[in-house]
Amino acid sequence: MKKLINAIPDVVKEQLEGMAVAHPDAVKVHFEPNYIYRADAPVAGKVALISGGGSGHEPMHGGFVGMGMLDAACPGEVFTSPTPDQMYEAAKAVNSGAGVLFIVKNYTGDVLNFETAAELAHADGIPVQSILIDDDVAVKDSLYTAGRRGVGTTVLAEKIVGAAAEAGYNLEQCADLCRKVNSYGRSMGMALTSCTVPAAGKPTFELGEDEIEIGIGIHGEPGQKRIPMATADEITTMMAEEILTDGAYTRVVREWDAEAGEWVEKTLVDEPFKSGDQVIAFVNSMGGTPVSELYAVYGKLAEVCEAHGVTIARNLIGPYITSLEMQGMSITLLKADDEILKFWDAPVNTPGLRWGA
Amino acid sequence: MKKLINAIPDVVKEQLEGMAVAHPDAVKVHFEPNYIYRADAPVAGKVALISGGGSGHEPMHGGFVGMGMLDAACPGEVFTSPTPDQMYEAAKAVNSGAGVLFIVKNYTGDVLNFETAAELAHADGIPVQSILIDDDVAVKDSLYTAGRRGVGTTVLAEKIVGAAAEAGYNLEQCADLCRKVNSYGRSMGMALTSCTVPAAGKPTFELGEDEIEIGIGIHGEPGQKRIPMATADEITTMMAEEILTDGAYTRVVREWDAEAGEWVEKTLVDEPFKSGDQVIAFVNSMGGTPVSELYAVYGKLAEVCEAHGVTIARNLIGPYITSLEMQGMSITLLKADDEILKFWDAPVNTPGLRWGA
Amino acid sequence: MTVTKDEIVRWLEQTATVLHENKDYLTQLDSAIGDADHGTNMDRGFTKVVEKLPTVTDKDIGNILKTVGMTLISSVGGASGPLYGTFYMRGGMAADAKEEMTNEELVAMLQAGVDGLIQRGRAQIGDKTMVDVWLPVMDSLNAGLADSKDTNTLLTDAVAVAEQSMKDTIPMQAKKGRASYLGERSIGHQDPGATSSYLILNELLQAVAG
Amino acid sequence: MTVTKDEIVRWLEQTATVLHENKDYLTQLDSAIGDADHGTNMDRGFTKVVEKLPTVTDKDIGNILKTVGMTLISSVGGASGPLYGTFYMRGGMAADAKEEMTNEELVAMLQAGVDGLIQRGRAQIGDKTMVDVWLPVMDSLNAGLADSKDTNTLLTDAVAVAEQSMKDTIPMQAKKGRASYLGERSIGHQDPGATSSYLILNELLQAVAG
Ligand SMILES: Nc1ncnc2c1ncn2[C@@H]1O[C@H](COP(=O)(O)OP(=O)(O)O)[C@@H](O)[C@H]1O
Ligand SMILES: Nc1ncnc2c1ncn2[C@@H]1O[C@H](COP(=O)(O)OP(=O)(O)O)[C@@H](O)[C@H]1O
Ligand SMILES: [Mg+2]
Ligand SMILES: [Mg+2]
Ligand SMILES: [Mg+2]
Ligand SMILES: [Mg+2]
Repeated sequence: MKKLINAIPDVVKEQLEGMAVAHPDAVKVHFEPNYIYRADAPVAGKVALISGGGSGHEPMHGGFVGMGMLDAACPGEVFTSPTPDQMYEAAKAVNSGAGVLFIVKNYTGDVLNFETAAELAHADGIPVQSILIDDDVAVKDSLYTAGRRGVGTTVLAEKIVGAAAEAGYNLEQCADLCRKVNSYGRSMGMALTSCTVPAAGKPTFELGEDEIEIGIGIHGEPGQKRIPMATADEITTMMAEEILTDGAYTRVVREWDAEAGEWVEKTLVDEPFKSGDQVIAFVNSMGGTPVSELYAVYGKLAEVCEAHGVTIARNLIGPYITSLEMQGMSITLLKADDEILKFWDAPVNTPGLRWGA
Repeated sequence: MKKLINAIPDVVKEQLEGMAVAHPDAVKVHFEPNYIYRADAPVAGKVALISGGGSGHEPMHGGFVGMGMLDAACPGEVFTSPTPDQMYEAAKAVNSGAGVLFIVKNYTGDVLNFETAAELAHADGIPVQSILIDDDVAVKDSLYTAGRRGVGTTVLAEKIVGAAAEAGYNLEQCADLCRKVNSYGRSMGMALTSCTVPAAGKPTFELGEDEIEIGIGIHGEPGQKRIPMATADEITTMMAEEILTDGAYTRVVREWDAEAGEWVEKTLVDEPFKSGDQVIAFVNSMGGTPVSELYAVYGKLAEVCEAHGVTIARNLIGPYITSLEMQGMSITLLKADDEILKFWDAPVNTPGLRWGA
Repeated sequence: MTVTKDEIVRWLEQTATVLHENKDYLTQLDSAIGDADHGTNMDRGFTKVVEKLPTVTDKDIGNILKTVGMTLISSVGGASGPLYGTFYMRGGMAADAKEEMTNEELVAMLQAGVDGLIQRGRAQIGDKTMVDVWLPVMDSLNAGLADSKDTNTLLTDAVAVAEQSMKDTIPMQAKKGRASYLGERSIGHQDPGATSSYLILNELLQAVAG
Repeated sequence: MTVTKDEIVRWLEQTATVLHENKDYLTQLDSAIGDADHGTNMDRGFTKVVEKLPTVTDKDIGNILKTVGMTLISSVGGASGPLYGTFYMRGGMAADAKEEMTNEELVAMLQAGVDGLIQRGRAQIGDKTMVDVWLPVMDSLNAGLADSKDTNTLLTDAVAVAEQSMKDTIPMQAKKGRASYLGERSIGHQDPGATSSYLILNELLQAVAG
């Protein structure tokens, strides 16, 4: 394993220290428990957005802390979900009184730790809402699995809901918008190579010189299938078709009822894409694939969308939700209505995503 | 070789087509000869900036076309310099009458092709200036080599001079500022892994599991030395020290005399950094190294600069001048005076670099 | 027939030792159907527990167990952190202010912990999780109480059930947690969390029997 | 004793063939001390030249050579593109309006090309470049003119010099081009550009002698 790191136990800590020195005006970093938060937090009257998860997906989430996006991000060890005290302390630090929205990727570890954090924050009188992102179409059913994983849509949700919070949406409205964005977004990923978790020291899985893994998660989890190496056009078409033709997705999720102070089960249904839809298209690098290759993918993706009568209204192309140095990419399509486009276009100023400011 | 590409001869073409569909409002792409140019070019009254070089360094240069940076970029085949007709046609397309500045990385191929292009443009009555970027301190002398290679400072020069052109600097002033930025900037790179040129199909060089190459260029050229794997702190310190303690660098360059219509030789001297200097610090990924690792490097770089009495006024961290999917990084330090900082902070809106707009 | 505070403290200390000894084994089980960190996670958590214990041994059993729960919650992460954390926290609440516990109180403590764990994780029997150990174990314990067995027999029987239940997770297809993404490929592997649960219960027997 | 337009055209066509045959060889030489593309570059350029030739064979020699130069410039890229491009362009200017050339005119044509190539590349003798072939070759040609050799002898001697000069680049340390970054590691390898230059001159001899 060759990486630009020092002692393996300190990998996350040292990266956080680097972020703190690199962006002192934008973000502050708190250690033990670890969380990155807006230098100007709490922002008076604004709903605070908090996300987090295992490290190794940079710039997500820490790189998305700043004006127009997150108020705080809670990084766990590499690929291990953070602990509730991180989210709880972060919530206390960034809550302006308008409450805190947790944006949680659907992995059992993340879900359970954020749930505990929500209960702790609630016990402290902090208004909390928690929304799950579960957009990975590579996971087919929710009855016999922990449900679809949270992947690319997370980045778009943090941007869009972040802008809404900036614009004065209250906690309820932010939660509703986040739920909508999640239900409008679908993603799928693939890997050309594995990644290596520093603590493990060796690749998480082995892929032959002529094999690729389709439907991969962002932790080197196994994908849907392993197939022979194919062209960018073939891979892009396969993934785009799977996203565009994915049927309605129904599952039961737990959301926090801030009034009752308890978890309530909700049945959510994501409707399939249909001809005439406008979308935000997001072509993401898994970390080791250069942006040049993403453009070849994007070119084909645009063709496939057009063939389905789906118009790409906006796009995002680059490494935003990564899996360490893994080579590969993911495609996310998010159905975009006027509300979503308005907040997508709004200014954002974070170390990892910036425009209009 | 596993890459997200289709037919090898079409790699560059397909990536350019992807860029064209991805950013129609920002850039246009002309084929045969290939060049990417601002959708709103020529910009009335503004000096036009044109750069270019072999492909494989994305987002440089094509990703830097847009408001506040380049007016056109001329991509050659992967790692092969472009041909003069590309720069000549691009110059005709983006010249508003205020003239064209060529920003040329110092590689024999790039230099000779841009020189020919300058002569062709001049013959057409287009005012031309051409400035070389030669900032790679890994190349020690200029007497017995083709001189220092153009690397990281190129990105900073395109941003800073691009803002100056936007602000109304004339051709002379743009050339002078570009020359200053080049003489204020120094870089050094390293590789953890090789990259694979699509046409070659196999890694350009072999590095052992416990070896790294120090002083590498951006085409997989051999570096200064091959050493055993070291920690991020050790590597960063070694490179930062080499940059910060690099002595005065003297060489003879050829610049175009627009009046006389001929090449004139100039002796240029870059002064070393000294305590009290302010700098822009640029930590760049070679393409395959994730931004998380760059933050560990940046943290140490800040320490080393401070130890030398050098203050980091601004920074840029990410993959901006890459070598395909190579894992590794480069460090660039640019002495920054008020003029440079003013234009660094100015708005820029390109696919690859964006803020303030 | 009571379980003393000292025995509970010994239980927790020995649990830390055993989880440390089985660190690589648990991680290896997790690498087959998860993300190869269960052993590391549990060892990290219980190392912290052992650091904390001395500061609370003068307090009552409920207090001690709640401290263990909080410590696990804030140091383990992953799925098992909040699950085991809840287990000890809820158990602690049930054992509030106690310096020793009757068999009924011991079982009530465990029952409260298991209820909390299930409430948090929403796993059902057969999902191939630690719940597949705890539910049969609670049945055995409650049955044992009914025919008023002594503590030793009560736990000996429960541990036997735990070991069998742990092995029974091998043919199961995971429906919860990371392993569920493997679908049928999760069949044929013993669940790491079920295994750590067996180890934990077994240490309770050792501490009390010892 | 003149060189005809047909011979010049044959020279260019045969050059394309020979460079294509030596594509891998030249690239392999370039991979040792450069970036492994000289063969590809030259073959790409002369393939285009052969496409263009039919459109200008009715024109004079100067015109034909200038077309070759422009074609190479706009298709080869790299260092060799503008260098060989300039060589043929300048040579063409010197052969302006000619349908055939005397020995003096032939040498003047080549001299103009070499002067242009050196002006563009600024390489000196001993820098381990194509110039290390062309300078001795011009000396031989000019000497040959002095003792008024016939075209055949003139070129035969020049080719012999070219071959020797090509080999003489092996012990040199590169001071120009990519190879110069290798410093002493460039010693012991034959320069690819010097090699392609030898091949080009040799084809001139074949075309004229043939
Ligand atoms: N929903 C759940 N309910 C109960 N136990 C669960 C659940 N999900 C996972 N587990 C248990 O957690 C174990 C994995 O723990 P661990 O590896 O530490 O966390 P992670 O899966 O986040 O890496 C599994 O073996 C399983 O026994
Ligand atoms: N300054 C120069 N003057 C003359 N010839 C040069 C010069 N620089 C390089 N060359 C020649 O160019 C050859 C390399 O050409 P090529 O590989 O096609 O271009 P590149 O080096 O850009 O890849 C070298 O072998 C050398 O003979
Ligand atoms: Mg885990
Ligand atoms: Mg080349
Ligand atoms: Mg695990
Ligand atoms: Mg070459």
